[in-house]
Amino acid sequence: MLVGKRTWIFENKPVIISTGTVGGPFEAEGEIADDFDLLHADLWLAQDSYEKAHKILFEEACQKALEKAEIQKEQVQFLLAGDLINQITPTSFASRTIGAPYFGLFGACSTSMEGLALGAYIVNSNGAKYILTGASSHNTAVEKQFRYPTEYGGQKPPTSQWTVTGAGAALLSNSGEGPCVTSATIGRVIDMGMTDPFNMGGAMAPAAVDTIEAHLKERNVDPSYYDLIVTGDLGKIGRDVSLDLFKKHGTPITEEQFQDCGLIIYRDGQPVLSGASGAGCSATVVYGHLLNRMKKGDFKKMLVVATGALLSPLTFQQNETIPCIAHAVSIEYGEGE
Amino acid sequence: MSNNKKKQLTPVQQEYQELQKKRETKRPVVRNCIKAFLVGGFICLIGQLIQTFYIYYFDFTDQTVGNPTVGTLIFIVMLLTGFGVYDRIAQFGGAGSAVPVTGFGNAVISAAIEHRTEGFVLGVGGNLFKLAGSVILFGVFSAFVIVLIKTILIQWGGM
Amino acid sequence: MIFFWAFVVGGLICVIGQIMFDVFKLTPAHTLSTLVVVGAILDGLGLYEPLIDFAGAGASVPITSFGNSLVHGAMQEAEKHGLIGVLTGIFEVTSAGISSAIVFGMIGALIFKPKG
Amino acid sequence: MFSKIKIVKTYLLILIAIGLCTGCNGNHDQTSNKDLNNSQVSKPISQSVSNQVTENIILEDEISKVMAVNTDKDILVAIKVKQFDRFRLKKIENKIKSDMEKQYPDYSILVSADQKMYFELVKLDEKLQKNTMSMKNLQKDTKKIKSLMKEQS
Repeated sequence: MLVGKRTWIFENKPVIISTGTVGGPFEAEGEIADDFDLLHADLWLAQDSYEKAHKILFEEACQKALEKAEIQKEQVQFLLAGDLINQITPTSFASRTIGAPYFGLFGACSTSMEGLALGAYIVNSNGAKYILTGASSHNTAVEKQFRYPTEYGGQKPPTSQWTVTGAGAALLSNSGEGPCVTSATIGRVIDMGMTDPFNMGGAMAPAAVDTIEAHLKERNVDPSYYDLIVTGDLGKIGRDVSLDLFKKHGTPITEEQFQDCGLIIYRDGQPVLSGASGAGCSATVVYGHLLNRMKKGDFKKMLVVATGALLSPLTFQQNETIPCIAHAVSIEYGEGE
Repeated sequence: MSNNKKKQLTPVQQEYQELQKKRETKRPVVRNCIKAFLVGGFICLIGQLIQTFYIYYFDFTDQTVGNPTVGTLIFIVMLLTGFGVYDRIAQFGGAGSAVPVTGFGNAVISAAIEHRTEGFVLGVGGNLFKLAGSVILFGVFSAFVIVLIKTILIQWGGM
Repeated sequence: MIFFWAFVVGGLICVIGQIMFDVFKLTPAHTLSTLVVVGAILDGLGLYEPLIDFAGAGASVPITSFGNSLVHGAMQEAEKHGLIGVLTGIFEVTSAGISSAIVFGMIGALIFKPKG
Repeated sequence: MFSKIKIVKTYLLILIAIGLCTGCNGNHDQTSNKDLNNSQVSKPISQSVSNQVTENIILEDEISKVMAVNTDKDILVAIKVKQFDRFRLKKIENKIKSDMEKQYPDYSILVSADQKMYFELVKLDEKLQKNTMSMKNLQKDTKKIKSLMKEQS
């Protein structure tokens, strides 16, 4: 049901019945390594290219999610997923293996919540019984495309972020045990004229703030309704700027309540500069760490706001600015059941 | 150019950028410069050592020693790039490792290694000068213009 | 003595590069292209060769010397063959840097994989 | 696939190593062994001219070290220029050369601040002092040095 201009309320409460998360060697050293279903010690995943490794990451995340729910892949009605690589080939190639009807999504690093929102909408309106959704990224495959060759010596400024090697997938169903998807707000493309591709957090913060404020307004709830409002990959700078913006707009969101996946995934001392980023960042942290905590009862309601910077190396070279987007999905557990 | 860009921004965008700037982690320019000085100086020192070595033990003079020195440095860089060390040095040294000829070598070799998966002809061949090509282009073109002017001045200006 | 000055002059040229990175926010490609052009201009004015005499590898290892030797090669040929030499002489002196980068690039691609 | 790459890898490394060793060592050995055979030398070769040259040049402000060797036709002079005068290296070389040409019109003169020249002349000088050198060999060596210095990069 649509409320306001761009918020869906899912009155049938689609359930996330299982999730799968896969990470790389760098994530294995991180803060939330225990929350991954599978960790790889080899960045290549025994493949002969990073792009193939990327594909395997997503395949494995989907398999894990299906295994845990004891669902066969033939039972999945739709697969909604995407990544950052040109023409989202890793995801499409992984879908070839899975074989389910497939929607390829591109929302840069906001793909995880774009998929979850659409999936929840389809399940909510009885369009499907089982939907698999997810997102993935691979550090070196993404670096190769968006930045420089991995072995090239380019100094990264302190504003830059570290692309996560990881994939997260969630299986949505109209019935079952697990956290429910209760609402979603679709983001607008916001462009504040930022041009520095090494400062994504600063560029994406306004999009996150815009979506969060629209969500609260249209759903007509106070920020304190949520135990946790978590952004995808704003990093340190983007989070600070967002808090400034909330203060300026008079939105009462507290610092403890406002977290960022890009700051959760790695340990202090890992050389990630401003934090983590990538489509796999919000997917792995939300579907792994945060849902685990939710099931443990650490908190009951959270709003996940995945943020994406919709640039390409080409647009950057043509001196275009960086348009950004953010999609918000609320996940609730343990009430009303 | 940056002024031009500023003019096209809407007031909202300008206001946001001001706000964002306050939170943006500043680049530690002085510290980076000191690191660049040390790393760059060290690479040149190694270059000088190699140069003196070649002059002393082989038949090279100050005039001719440049080629083998550059060749040796680039060989060393190939190893450092291949073993994944040079990008670490670069994160520390910044321009200190990019400006010496070793940075040029690293740009070529890293592109070659990276695009190997696309095959030797289209991948390695097509991308070898992806990063270093602009250096060659502008070096050659500016040299052409400068020498052209100089030659014309000498020939017709009677300099 | 020459070792000391090689270190200092080489280091200072890199500091100029770092300032172009950090203060003017140029990409590495823009910075290096600019430095090459500067090297070529300095040699056109006859200023780069004395710097090499002074600092040895401190001036000949940074990429600026690439511009310098491009001009040098072209100039030598131009003196011998006139205007046509400008074209034919450009790579006369610099072939080492480019050819060794190509050769070692190929060898690197044969033996190494990107480590990430 | 992997084992093939490894084999190629080792072959390449060996090839490179061999190439580096042979390519460079060849020249080196030839030059140093030659003199040992012809060590039956009779009388010392007069170096009075070069001694005189050395004394004169060292008086110049910009010069820190001089090494000179002469035959009956050639004078070879290697100079070391003080660090801050190295900016004017070419001018200093030319000045000393033209001064000497006036002073010793009968000789062909080579003046250079090149490090290689200095190293070579030091070696020659040692041999001359030990008196293990014939005129023929000296001429051969000077000829070699002269051609080396003519080479451009």
